[in-house]
Amino acid sequence: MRFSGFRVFAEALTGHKGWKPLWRDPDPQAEYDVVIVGGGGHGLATAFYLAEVYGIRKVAVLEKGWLGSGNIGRNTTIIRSNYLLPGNQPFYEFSMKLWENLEQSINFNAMVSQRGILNLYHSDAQRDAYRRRGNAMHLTGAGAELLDQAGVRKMYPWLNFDNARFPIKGGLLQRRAGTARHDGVAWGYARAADLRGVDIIQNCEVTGLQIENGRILGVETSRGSIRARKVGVAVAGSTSRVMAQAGLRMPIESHVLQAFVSEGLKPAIDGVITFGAGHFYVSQSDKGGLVFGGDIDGYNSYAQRGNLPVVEDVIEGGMALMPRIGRARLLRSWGGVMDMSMDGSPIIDRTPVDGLYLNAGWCYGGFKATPASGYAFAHLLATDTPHETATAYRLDRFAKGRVIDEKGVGAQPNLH
Amino acid sequence: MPDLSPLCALGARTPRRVTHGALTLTETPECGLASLALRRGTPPPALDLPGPGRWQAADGLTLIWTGPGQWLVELPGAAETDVAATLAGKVPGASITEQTDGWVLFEITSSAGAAPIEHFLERAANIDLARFAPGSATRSPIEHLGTYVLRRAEDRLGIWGMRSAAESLWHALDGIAARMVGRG
Amino acid sequence: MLIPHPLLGLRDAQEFTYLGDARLIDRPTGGNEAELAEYVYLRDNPAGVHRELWFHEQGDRSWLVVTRNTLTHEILGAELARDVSLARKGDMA
Amino acid sequence: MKRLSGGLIDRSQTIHFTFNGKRYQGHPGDTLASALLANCVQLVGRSFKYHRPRGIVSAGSEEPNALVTLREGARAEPNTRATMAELYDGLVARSQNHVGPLNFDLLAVNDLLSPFFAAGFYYKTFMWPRAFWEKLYEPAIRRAAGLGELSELPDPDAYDRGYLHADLLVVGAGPAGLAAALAAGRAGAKVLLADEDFRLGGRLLAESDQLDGAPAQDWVAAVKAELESLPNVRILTRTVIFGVYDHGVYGAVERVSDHLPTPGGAVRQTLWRIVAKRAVLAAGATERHIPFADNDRPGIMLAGAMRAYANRWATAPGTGAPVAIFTNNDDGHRTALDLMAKGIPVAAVIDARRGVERHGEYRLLPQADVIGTQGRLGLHSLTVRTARGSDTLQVGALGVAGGWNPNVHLASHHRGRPVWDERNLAFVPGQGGPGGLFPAGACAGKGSTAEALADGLRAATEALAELGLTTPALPLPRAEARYDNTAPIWHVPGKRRAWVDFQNDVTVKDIVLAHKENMRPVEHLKRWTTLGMATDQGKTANVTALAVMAELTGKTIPQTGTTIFRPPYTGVSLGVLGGGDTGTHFRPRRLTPTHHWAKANGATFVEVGPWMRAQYFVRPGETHWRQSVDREVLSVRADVGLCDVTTLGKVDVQGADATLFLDRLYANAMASLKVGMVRYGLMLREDGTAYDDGTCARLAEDHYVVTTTTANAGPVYRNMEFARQCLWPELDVQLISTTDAWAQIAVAGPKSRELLSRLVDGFDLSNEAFPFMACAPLTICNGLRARLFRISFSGELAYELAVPARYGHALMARLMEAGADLGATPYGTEALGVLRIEKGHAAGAELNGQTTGQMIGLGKMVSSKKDAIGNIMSRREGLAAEKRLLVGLQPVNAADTVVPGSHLFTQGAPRDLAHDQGWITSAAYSPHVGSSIGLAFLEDGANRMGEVITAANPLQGSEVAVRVVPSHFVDPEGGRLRA
Repeated sequence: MRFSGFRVFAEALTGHKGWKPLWRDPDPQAEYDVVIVGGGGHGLATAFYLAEVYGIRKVAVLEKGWLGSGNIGRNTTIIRSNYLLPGNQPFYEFSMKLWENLEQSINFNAMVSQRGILNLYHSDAQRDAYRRRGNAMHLTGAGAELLDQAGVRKMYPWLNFDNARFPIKGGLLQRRAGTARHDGVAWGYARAADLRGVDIIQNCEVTGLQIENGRILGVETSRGSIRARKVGVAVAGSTSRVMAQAGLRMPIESHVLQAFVSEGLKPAIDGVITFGAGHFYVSQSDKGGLVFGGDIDGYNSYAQRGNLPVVEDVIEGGMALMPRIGRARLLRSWGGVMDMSMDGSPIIDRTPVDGLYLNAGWCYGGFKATPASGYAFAHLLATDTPHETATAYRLDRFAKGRVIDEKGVGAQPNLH
Repeated sequence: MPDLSPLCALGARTPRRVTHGALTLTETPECGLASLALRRGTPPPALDLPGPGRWQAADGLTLIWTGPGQWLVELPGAAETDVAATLAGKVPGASITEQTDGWVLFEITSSAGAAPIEHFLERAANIDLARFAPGSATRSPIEHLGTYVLRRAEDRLGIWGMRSAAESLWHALDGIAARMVGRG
Repeated sequence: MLIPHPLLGLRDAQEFTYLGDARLIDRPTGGNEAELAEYVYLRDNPAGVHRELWFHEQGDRSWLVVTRNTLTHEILGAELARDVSLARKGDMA
Repeated sequence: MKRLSGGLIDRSQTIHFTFNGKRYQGHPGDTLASALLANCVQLVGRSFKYHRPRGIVSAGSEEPNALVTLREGARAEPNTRATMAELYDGLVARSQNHVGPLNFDLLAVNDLLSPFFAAGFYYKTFMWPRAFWEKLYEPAIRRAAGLGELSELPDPDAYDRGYLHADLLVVGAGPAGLAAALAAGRAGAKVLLADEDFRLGGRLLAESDQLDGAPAQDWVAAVKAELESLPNVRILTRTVIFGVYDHGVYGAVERVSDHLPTPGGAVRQTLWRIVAKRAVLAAGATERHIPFADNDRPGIMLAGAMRAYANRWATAPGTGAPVAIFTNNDDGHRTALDLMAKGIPVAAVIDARRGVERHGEYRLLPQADVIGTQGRLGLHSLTVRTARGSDTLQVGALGVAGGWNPNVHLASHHRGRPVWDERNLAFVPGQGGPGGLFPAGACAGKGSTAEALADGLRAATEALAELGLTTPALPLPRAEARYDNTAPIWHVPGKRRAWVDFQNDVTVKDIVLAHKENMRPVEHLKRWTTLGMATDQGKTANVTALAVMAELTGKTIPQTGTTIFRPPYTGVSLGVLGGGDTGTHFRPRRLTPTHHWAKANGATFVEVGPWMRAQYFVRPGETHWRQSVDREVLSVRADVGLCDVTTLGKVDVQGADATLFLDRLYANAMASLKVGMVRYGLMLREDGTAYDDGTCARLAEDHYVVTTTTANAGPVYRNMEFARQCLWPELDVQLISTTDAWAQIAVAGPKSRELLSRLVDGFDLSNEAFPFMACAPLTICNGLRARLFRISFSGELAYELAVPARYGHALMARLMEAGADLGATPYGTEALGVLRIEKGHAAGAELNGQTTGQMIGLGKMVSSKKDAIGNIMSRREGLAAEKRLLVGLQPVNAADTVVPGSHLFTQGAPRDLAHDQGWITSAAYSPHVGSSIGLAFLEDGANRMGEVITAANPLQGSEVAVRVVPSHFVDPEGGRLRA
């Protein structure tokens, strides 16, 4: 069934009787060409591109809970390609281009909205660093503008310019950045993959990897064993646990990141704003909630909940930047498990086990990468060669000294 | 005597003092301070050294436990003397570092007994008052600033903070005391 | 979160700076690049009991080895890292 | 005003308020909701999507409909529940989410279009043409979305926060909570009793039944009096416990002055972080409604709320017409009885159950359903279906009693899974919730007063027993022990819309559609329909929706699952969570010892991390900052300049093994440093990347002072402690920071020696006695102890002089005075930056954590003879292959400006990533060179001296031709600093 305005109109007139399930709930088959472990954004996108671009349709996506139940269902919905380093910038720009055509390619409105992201700077040194970054963005066509204080004031006159500990001096603006409806992305990819024959199997936990003589044969799951020629792991915060089943240690720590949303308010903030003198970023959803976040809690955790000091720290940043929000209320907070890598950049690579492929290390930036991550992982699974925009995301870059460290803080995941 | 005049940490020639209700905050520049760390293999000093979470006065000195084998030593009224040399005379063979100018001391006194002090503290720092009787000393952040808090008496606190952040620490402490009055 | 400091009792985790896996104590002395790369970059990252380093930066400046369950955040114990390190060196000697 | 007898309002005082500009009266003790009802105001707001007229549904913090904007201007507080707003004289409230007047909302047209707005419709459309989403569809959706409006002005009120410690925290002051607090108080435990209401009593305030044969309020008053008399008990009213965090930390917000017109000298709210050894959760229960056709009209409310308004606030909904009750349990009958006792006519009790009996003298319609309602802006009649057919009842209000949901939220915060209780048809706290938390009373499924009292006592006893405390026997008052006999009747099937989530306009039909589209897992249901995502967080909707979904799937309710409970329990203002200082005191500021001197001498200040530093000093006649900076730079090069460099980190290192320790920390050799000398040191991270540079001064055999960059002072000190305690605890080393202890002033320039000679007390400053890189303790100005270091950041003959911080101000003044004839000039961070760029010294922009020692030209410093931190890893192939090098750049056309952040290209090469050859890290106008100059990391920089390349800044549309030159623009041989 194709979604369209006409279809919605027709169904409205006939009592919504004609709608079909968005996806099937198939039982697992005995064997697949590719098994994707993890039914989150990256896993579902991988399955879609495998089927759509690489013509591989005998694919299963195994999800231990409900599809989209991981970080894709719990993030601040920001999409952007404002990266600095050559290992990252082309990849995220590729992702941005895929975002721009997402709705048409999956026939699902994930509400990709390019309302812009503004990274504020508060010192000359920060401005210079943003200039370096903005220029890097121009080199890949990502586009950026450097605003001075007057430029920022014009966009957001109510920011705290006049009574600030760290006065706003200007900002780096990427107009093509913005937000997307996170659940919609998961559902859109799931539906599109399902329509192309991919089996999305929910409530199916992978309990073991079948490996013989260094080669993957399949997976053990809570719903029986499944043979597979290739297995792609895209399980974000659970990466270390799943890869331990293959006896591999990862350059990854799992950390908790909290996200927050306020009660619904009439439109107050158009685009995405990030504070440069504290960790706080905010946008306003189409429904009216202020969606915001900040630092990770900073300790290893799989508990999917954070603690109060970070809540306070994030909102302190918010209040310092936009003291008008003081009388709005926090409605809900979440904690997600982030696969923080040792350099803050992702891994899309083969592993020492033949036929076992890894997509991980997204830290807290995985959402914006969803389309390109799926595309590049599908490319790797289909062709055994890295996608041209993801050649730097190698697993051996740590041992070899070719890290992609945007923040320059070294092998300390909680600082990335 | 050097022919230069010192400034108090809050930037004036004379120390600052303010009263809000029962509480009085006083900048106390005349107290000397040094850090003391024991060296491996040197015999323990003749001083009676307080343990974790405690301070203790003896022989004109106030010793504050700051870490394993480490103390801060107050020498009241001795800010203009060679504090490190004085202490070295009493604790030979230890690592001693002059700290008088590294820190600023604010004394907080109550004219109405323990209650205002306790209400003040519960707004300033995560300190369990049930475990913070006179004789207690702890390092604790106050409004993002590292401080040493001493319960000198039921109705009296000493708070040491970084000298360079004296103004910010004063602002924080003064604000807490002022808001307590506003709340009645 | 409250950290049971072996000398000071329960302390607010806000007073601490987190480093990570307590294996960082075991720096391979005079190791080769491969050993050091493993030391610097690879982690067990268990979902469960984890031994980890916390620095009481806003407190007594002790480094602690805290044993904590990463699924529940329950803390099973804390020791001075200095003692842990000395004990290991004693074992190895 | 419509007031009944009795109630807990103070009729001796009348206070005034306005709603939508109209003036009304109320009494102290009222909430805005009770006062509106008393003034016969039924229509209070509009729903989110369909803009349906809405009234007051509840009497507590679960209210989904009656949201108003309270107060005005900067204090405007959107989405405030009228049921939680305590009435004060002069209160001003406005309704929300309508275009035009509240009773004629133009957007009510959405309601007519509702067939097009079914669950998830927007995922299926608005996709063509592509550009129209941002331009047309989304702006329209955004304009229509949201509820209340945020003021554009900064929140003017103050907030504060603090910490409380307790043996036992009791959450909720209803019967269970009061019994628990009293028992624990008598046991001598340190008790905190918190309730979000402004009055203790909880549900007892809303009920008419008696305790020990006397009004329940008498018992509440006696308990309150005793608790207040106990020094170990603290009562926090107007305080909501919004979250349970790890290890017994609870987040609480006390609404200190929200019941006052303005806070005056006090704070608006206080954030308490409560550290409790144990807690009793006595949070009560929330009544649920029963969806039926058009069940959302003003005048339809929860039956328990109706009872609360009658008993506590002496008022009732509607304008005097009879009231009906629709129920699936006995509790609904109780509301009818209480209303009748207050003289309110009850038209009927419509009971959906079979075989029920009357509890009093009212008309009972057994096995009957409400199947329709009428009255656009306020209910005026109901359609009821009974076994004998349908009937119409003329009523002014309807109370709906669908059973009670225990408030399991806090008990479910740590992914505790509530379990289904078949007896009560409700979820009660299950396993896996926060440790140390004991649910009791209605929130644990013990809803009758007798049960709640006993359960509160039990919970406190068990909690305190874990702390080794014995609870004395507590005689509990006699109380009613009822059982509601709730029947599993979850909604009334029908063709018309029946609301499940009032605020978000989610109806039973939407759940049916979600089921049809395979959005069946509860989280999918929620996200597809927006069910439970309103400001009430699903308190009034989620369980009902689950039951409907369970019915559709044929599963049981527990099989269908629950969503996960997360903080906050109820909406908490951002002001209090991020409160404290949001302005210039948002974070502490560190001031240098010469701050006040600089301020008095024309300095402009700049934030450098936590520090405020003098940026430059404006002299009379200077109109542009460059004039000041150029003058300062030239003064240093020609005469002598003075700069406060106190902000550099200083760590005192002592101990028998200090030398060995430092040799392992620094990449370069330190063991050979002689006493009285300073060495430049490079620290690497363990991964081999350049970390920090600074100096290491050896004051004695076993005593060093290490300096770090300003930015890395904290991290380097921390890493030194890590090395000392974790890596090499066997070494005898002691560390202590002395950053603040010393005011350190750079005295730089050819005349610096001359100037210093006028201050030192008989100290030989000659090149022979005190050469480049020497250090010494000394006295100055007649006996002031000081330290002198002959080090240079500017490339000139230079010293850094340190004195106790309190003398920094006086020293600066003295240096200026003594050096007046030498041209002594204070300089700030801008000139400091120019001087170091001219000299090619790496600073923050170069040492950004991404560069190797090799890149900044210090590769040779990394010793291959020892195993210092990072040395081995710095030799990995990726780092060794690094060919970018720090070079100098000069514009070919001297009038051009070198712009930091520009990227470098071979002339004529395409401006793309593949041809990117580096970037400019720092740049400045050099008065010494006479043009703009820069430092840059350039690919193969070592072999490109003299080449002209392009510095491209496409971000700002500029390009400059620059020549590659060595990074030392001044005195490359270093003759000046050794002079």
